[in-house]
Amino acid sequence: MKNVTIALTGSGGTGVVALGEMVLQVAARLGLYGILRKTFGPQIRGGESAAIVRLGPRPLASFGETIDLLLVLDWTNFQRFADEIPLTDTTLIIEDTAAGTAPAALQSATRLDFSGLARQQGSAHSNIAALGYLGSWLGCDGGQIERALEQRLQHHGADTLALIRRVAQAGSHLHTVSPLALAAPAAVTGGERGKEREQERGERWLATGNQLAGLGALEAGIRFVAAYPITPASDALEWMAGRIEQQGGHLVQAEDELAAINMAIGAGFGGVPAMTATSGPGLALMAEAMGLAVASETPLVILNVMRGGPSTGIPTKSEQSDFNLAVYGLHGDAPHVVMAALTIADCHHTLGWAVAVASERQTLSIVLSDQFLGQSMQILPPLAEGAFKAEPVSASLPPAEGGDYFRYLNTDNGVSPVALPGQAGGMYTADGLEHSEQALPSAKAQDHQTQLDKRQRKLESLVDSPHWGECCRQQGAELLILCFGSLYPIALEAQQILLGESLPVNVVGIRLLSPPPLAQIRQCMDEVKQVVVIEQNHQGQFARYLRSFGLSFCSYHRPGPRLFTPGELVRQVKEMRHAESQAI
Amino acid sequence: MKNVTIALTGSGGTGVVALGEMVLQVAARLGLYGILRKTFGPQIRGGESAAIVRLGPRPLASFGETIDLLLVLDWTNFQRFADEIPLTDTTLIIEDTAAGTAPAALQSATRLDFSGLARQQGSAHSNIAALGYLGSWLGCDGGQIERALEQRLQHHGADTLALIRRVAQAGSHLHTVSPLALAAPAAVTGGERGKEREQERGERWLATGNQLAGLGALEAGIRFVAAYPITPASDALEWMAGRIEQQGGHLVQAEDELAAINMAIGAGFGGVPAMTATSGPGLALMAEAMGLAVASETPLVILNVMRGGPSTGIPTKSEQSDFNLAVYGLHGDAPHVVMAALTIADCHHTLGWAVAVASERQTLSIVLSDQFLGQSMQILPPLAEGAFKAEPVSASLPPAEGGDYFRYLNTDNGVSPVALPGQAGGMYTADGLEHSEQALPSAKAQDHQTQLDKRQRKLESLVDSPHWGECCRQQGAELLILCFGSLYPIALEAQQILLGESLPVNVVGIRLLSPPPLAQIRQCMDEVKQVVVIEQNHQGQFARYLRSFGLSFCSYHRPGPRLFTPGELVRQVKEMRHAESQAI
Amino acid sequence: MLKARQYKSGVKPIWCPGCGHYSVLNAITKAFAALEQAPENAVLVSGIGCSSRLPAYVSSYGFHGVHGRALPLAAGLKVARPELNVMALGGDGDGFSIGGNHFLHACRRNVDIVYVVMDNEVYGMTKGQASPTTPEHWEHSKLTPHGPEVRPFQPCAIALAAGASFIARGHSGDPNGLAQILFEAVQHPGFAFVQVLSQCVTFCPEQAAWKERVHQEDHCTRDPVAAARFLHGDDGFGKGIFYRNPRPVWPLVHAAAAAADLREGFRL
Amino acid sequence: MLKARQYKSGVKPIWCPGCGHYSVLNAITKAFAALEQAPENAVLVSGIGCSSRLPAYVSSYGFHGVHGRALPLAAGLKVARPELNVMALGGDGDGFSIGGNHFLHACRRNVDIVYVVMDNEVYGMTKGQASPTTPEHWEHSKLTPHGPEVRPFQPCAIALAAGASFIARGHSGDPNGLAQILFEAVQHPGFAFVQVLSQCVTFCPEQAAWKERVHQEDHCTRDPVAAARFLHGDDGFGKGIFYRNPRPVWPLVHAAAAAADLREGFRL
Ligand SMILES: Cc1ncc(C[n+]2csc(CCOP(=O)(O)OP(=O)(O)O)c2C)c(N)n1
Ligand SMILES: Cc1ncc(C[n+]2csc(CCOP(=O)(O)OP(=O)(O)O)c2C)c(N)n1
Ligand code: SF4
Ligand code: SF4
Ligand SMILES: [Mg+2]
Ligand SMILES: [Mg+2]
Repeated sequence: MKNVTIALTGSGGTGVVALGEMVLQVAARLGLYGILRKTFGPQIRGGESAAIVRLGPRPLASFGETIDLLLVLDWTNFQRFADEIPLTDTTLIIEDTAAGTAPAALQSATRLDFSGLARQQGSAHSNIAALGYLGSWLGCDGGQIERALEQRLQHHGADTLALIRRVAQAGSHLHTVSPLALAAPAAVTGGERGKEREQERGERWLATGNQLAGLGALEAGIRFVAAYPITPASDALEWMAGRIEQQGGHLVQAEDELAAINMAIGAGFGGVPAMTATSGPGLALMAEAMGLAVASETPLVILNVMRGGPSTGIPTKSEQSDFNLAVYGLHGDAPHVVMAALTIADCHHTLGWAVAVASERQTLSIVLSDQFLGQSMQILPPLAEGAFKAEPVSASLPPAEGGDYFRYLNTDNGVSPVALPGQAGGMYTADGLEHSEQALPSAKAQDHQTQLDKRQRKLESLVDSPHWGECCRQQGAELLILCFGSLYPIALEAQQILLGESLPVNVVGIRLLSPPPLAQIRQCMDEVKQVVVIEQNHQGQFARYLRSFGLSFCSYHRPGPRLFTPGELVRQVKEMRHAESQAI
Repeated sequence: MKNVTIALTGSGGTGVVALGEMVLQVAARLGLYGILRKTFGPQIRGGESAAIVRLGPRPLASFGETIDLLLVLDWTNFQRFADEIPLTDTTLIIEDTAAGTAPAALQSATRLDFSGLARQQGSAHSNIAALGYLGSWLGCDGGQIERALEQRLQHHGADTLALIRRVAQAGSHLHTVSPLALAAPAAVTGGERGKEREQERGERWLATGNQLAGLGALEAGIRFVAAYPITPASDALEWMAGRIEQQGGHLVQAEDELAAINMAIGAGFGGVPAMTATSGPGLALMAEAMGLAVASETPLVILNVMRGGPSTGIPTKSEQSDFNLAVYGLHGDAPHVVMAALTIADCHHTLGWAVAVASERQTLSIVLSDQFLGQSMQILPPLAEGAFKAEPVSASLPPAEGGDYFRYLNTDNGVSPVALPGQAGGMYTADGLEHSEQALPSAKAQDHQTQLDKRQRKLESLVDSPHWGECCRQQGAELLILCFGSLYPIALEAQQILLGESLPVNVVGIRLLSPPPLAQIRQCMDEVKQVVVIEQNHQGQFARYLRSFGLSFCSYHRPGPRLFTPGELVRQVKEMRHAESQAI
Repeated sequence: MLKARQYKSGVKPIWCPGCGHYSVLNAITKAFAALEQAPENAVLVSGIGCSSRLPAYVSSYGFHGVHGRALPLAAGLKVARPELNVMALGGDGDGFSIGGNHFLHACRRNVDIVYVVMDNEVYGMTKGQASPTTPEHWEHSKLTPHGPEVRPFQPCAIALAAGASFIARGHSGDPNGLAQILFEAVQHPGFAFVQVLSQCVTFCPEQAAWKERVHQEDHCTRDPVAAARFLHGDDGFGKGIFYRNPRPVWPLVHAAAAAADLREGFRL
Repeated sequence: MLKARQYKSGVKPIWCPGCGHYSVLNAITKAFAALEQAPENAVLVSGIGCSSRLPAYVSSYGFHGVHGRALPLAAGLKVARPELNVMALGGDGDGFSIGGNHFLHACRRNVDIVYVVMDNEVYGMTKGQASPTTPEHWEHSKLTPHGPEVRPFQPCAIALAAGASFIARGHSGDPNGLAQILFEAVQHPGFAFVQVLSQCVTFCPEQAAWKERVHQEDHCTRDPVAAARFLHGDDGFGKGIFYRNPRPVWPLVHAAAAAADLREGFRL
């Protein structure tokens, strides 16, 4: 087995989430890749929680079908995770001696005394004992676990650290006496161990999609953020807050989403690349002002990290159901750009592109991410510095003083010359009222038509960008899986499984949702016999959108909160092929 | 000529809008039908204004192509109306002696001394003199004009009335000496004149679409309205305000649209049929709470009177560009009902239906109207009392006390039993968080799926309603004009013109936009060889929507502020047929 | 007659052990018992936040709406169904940040509802960001690493300036005192605002020190100038009813105009 | 040095003849002349309403945004571009009804902008509905046939309670006095709120009588309690600068942390 998926569960006090993160840190030091997802019960604190960690020799951007190892520090309310921790007959189950009573069906668990080992050292941290145990199983020497602990606990005192270290050692030792009946991920079991390897392995990053979105935005030049906290977008903002300041920018916690987006529009009007971040309910509140950005042609980026809807919905779980709102949710004819980040790493790339596009085309770019991409933590190779930069403002200066400056000039490419406050000779009043080329309010049919045409036209050439999407083709593929956002890495993994079963398929992830890169999509569709569009929502919003352009295909969609799994897609593809062969 | 279109223009002080309304009132007394549109320059008061009146022997729900008679009391800023007052070589132009200088191209106007006649009576009301003149031309005797004036000016003193009457008489007299070189509408010129006719003619109403929407809502049982003023929805609210109180209900002027919609949701939760009314920018602000109505399954009606967009756009002009927002603008999967009123009179019918549907299906019904329907004033035969009533609440009582009450029970038809505050045994907490059938918050996949399915399912059978739309077929038609909202009467007039040219076409106006009555639409499409979908917006939003269900057709769309005209549609149809025959 | 505990719905709160909101729940059920409130005639309306989860825990009708909009939803319900006892409630973020406009206008409008804000000076639900009432230099949120650096929102002073006719403050450490305030608030005709210092043990453990600072204030007045003087000097820890000045409740009742024929105006 | 009239853009206002907003326009251009304001460094930001049309009439940059959101747009601009002179302006509906929440939070936040509200106690643009400042029994709107019957919003008292650091009132009948107030407001560091009684001749002709009631008030204080006492007793027609109490302007400047490597934290 090359990859291993471990579920760690406990109550709020047992520190399973910290355990999961430390397992990831240790694994990264061993040259492994991995991904971590956290999940919590409804209680705010002290309730049940779980961390699901998947480890393997190659970058992992999705979770597998099932759980190989379940390690339980506390069984209370374990059933709440039934949807998210799909156990099978082959799942190994380990429980701490202090875990309480397992549900009837899971009584076969192996009992290990993590809490006892900790207690012997005078500590309550059974999770650290478990870390030692799992670290040993992965192939760490004691020093590697120690260095991981040191990095994580650098702000703690020497005494605490020493204690923690002893508990971890006890856990490590437990593995030598009760080894784990599960093969560790391939890179380690198959390769050399020890210190040398740690140095050779090359640099690794540990990051969430939300953090990388923040990085992409800052690197592309965002210097103003205004936002209102909302799960699961807040941690992108929290990552940016201190850092944007160091870049000479500002982050404002606004009184609500209406203020947030209008503040960002104000900054954008001032020539400072600006954004906000939110999730469904907040995006809905921003709908009116989005139209203002479009009509006044003010650059603006919105990162929308999707969660379960409608209404307050399921705030902590992933779904792709804000597609409609992002694409269509403005009043009037209000063309704008909608993109979707395809992977955790791609949050960096897509945000950068969105910033550049918003500024060069003086428009609104909405980037869709979701709770899965945003909050999952991944080990990944270092990302190259973002290639995108917000257009330097001087590039579109109006004519020199004295010349007639038409802020909303009807140009060939649809982009009008913009002056910035402070610039003599460029004074104008930006307006959400319809206006003439001179930026004066106008209700004339001709002015309306001109500006509507222009605002539409300036986006059109965007579809020619090489960034429109990612294609991963297989020789001989007769079927295409088409998707956007976080389903892309899952589809790629399904592709690998299908390839193993001699069923090559192509996978295309669309990054540019609107305007739609139809030529490219059509081309990809023409290469195969069957196309399935997959998405994580109830109505098949993306499929409906594609159909509105005359495309036809099969649609597979279902809502959250369960994540899509590669196995689910594999089954889906096989059923489709079966249905087709029966039809023939 | 059967119908006559008159444009009356002047500056704010000259009272051309009042003149237009009085012409309509006088015409109605003569048994004529007619329609009136007002239009203003950007100035709030004292600026230029125009009234366009169309009169004829049969009900008129749209405006013609051109202007037969232009009567100018003041030429200042006349050019602002160039888009809306399309003059032709045959347009008769009359100017008042005090009208100032006509634009160069219009110097041929006949000059009549309305202002002089008024001045002779010691009055500044040249518009009343013009009323007398036009009244005579229409065939009124002096008494008819007098009674119209009395009805209108009932709150004025006897002296004023006497003065006004003398001015009108002078105007009438002017017609005997300088008769109008234009045939008056057929009903009058072709028939008997005089008092007897006035009594025989049967009852007539004078109303705007906004008023009739208010009537439809109140008759169907709306007893709570909360709203924030916005053009062009305010006058619907203003009409309702005093009247709802007389029915024992309330209208609250809220601090903003966010408050308005949430107040209405509160009242709806309390079992009192509730609505709000707004236009694009306000609808955008309501997007978040719309999702709450959907998720909490609270009945709610929103009347959205569309104006030019995006953003503040062109607030006083008509457009159909909020289609996308109304249909798609909610976050999460949030199925709801969207309807469109088809004519001024149909505002009554559609609002009534929307109220009934919202209450019986516990959902959000959005009704799209537009500035044209909402603010144009029409002479029409009295409307039958609305057939719709909000479902009496007792129809869906939960089980008697003691039984288990599941507020969000998964029923076959998708409608769950609802209890109302005050009712023992039905207590529950309505929720926008996803919930179980018992109304407890839940993040479980199964609960989410159940509730999403249920909320979708409960709307499905709506498509079988006979109210889905209106079809007007012609023997031998090979082409179908498909539309929604205010383009329907215009298409009907185009149909008449085409019939006169032996080009029969069918016209279908869709009242139920979402869920879409696809079977009926398909059937209508199958009856013909060619289909054109028409709509007044830039992106072809409605066409795109229909295409997303796999329908194919030609699309003709353009934005406002110019209204669609029957002639424009006739040309469009002919071009299409031509293109097709060339293609063959 | 029901006992206080019979007003609990039995649904287990999601709150952290020790959260101040438990006391508010207890105070509400106590006040309902004292009022002999028929459970089915009470409606608790809330927004989103830890505090806003409260309605499901009370045996009454409830509406858990969207963030910041409890007040208009409650007002709409009360105007439509005046015979119900409608109480809006939520957190400081819900009420004073995103919901600030409705707070202002509810104070002016004087619909007969009670509004309870469980003020813990933080966004509990979204994991500890600063709220409008957070102290200027509270540096525990990554979103505002230097602290919000904004003057804290003064709920009672603003309620007064906006025209609230009943203004009080309670403390989660004193559920009986709070129950007494709520008892009075429900009986006050018009809009009654009750700020409750309700600590967030998870994100603001320092609020444990509140119990030392809280003190009874017996300043109740019906003179707005006197109330303003007091509230502008107030340290924020006084509890009690500060202001009580009944005025006509909205909507005012008007001599019923004869139920007119709706269609009359259209006839020519 | 430009003359006042050189700050006019030449675009013809859409306002009714006699509208109070003309005077506000004149006062702004006069204040700009007195301030020797470089036109290209001034930005006027507004919402929607008759009053909000003003930016296009001034020779400066402008942003005519959406209804009720002038303040956040202006604040975002000022934080991003602190060297600009940013003035937000609009009507009483724009600022106190739909925009009320931003008003509260702008007062607290104390970004260095001026906010001018042209208060005509009515929604002019939408043809005469009641606004938050409309007298309780003003019965001229069909939307509120008995009058709003709601206690009028007290802009200055609320600004004070919310924490504004500069509060003044002017009158459209006295453009020179208003220009002087604006001159001071622009120079005040932090959020400066100026309410202007600016009559709507079309929907509230009765406001012509204001000129008899308006009187000068020389009450300027930096003591919030004194200001509260005055404002809670105020008849609404005093003009002058009432309160001026500078405090740190937001955002506060912090010792620049070394521009960190953004990527550092990701490395293991
Ligand atoms: C429109 C919208 N924006 C943001 C959020 C995220 N959110 C949920 S609760 C909350 C703040 C809760 O704070 P508070 O009202 O003080 O309640 P507490 O949890 O402290 O009791 C926020 C910002 C949301 N649900 N909806
Ligand atoms: C979201 C939204 N709601 C409502 C409106 C309609 N509207 C335009 S201006 C206005 C009120 C204007 O009143 P005020 O701000 O007092 O300005 P005035 O015209 O009196 O100067 C309203 C309600 C709108 N444009 N946008
Ligand atoms: S996070 Fe704070 S407010 Fe929320 S439940 Fe826990 S203690 Fe209470
Ligand atoms: S309506 Fe009133 S506020 Fe608007 S321009 Fe006319 S006088 Fe001024
Ligand atoms: Mg709080
Ligand atoms: Mg006003």
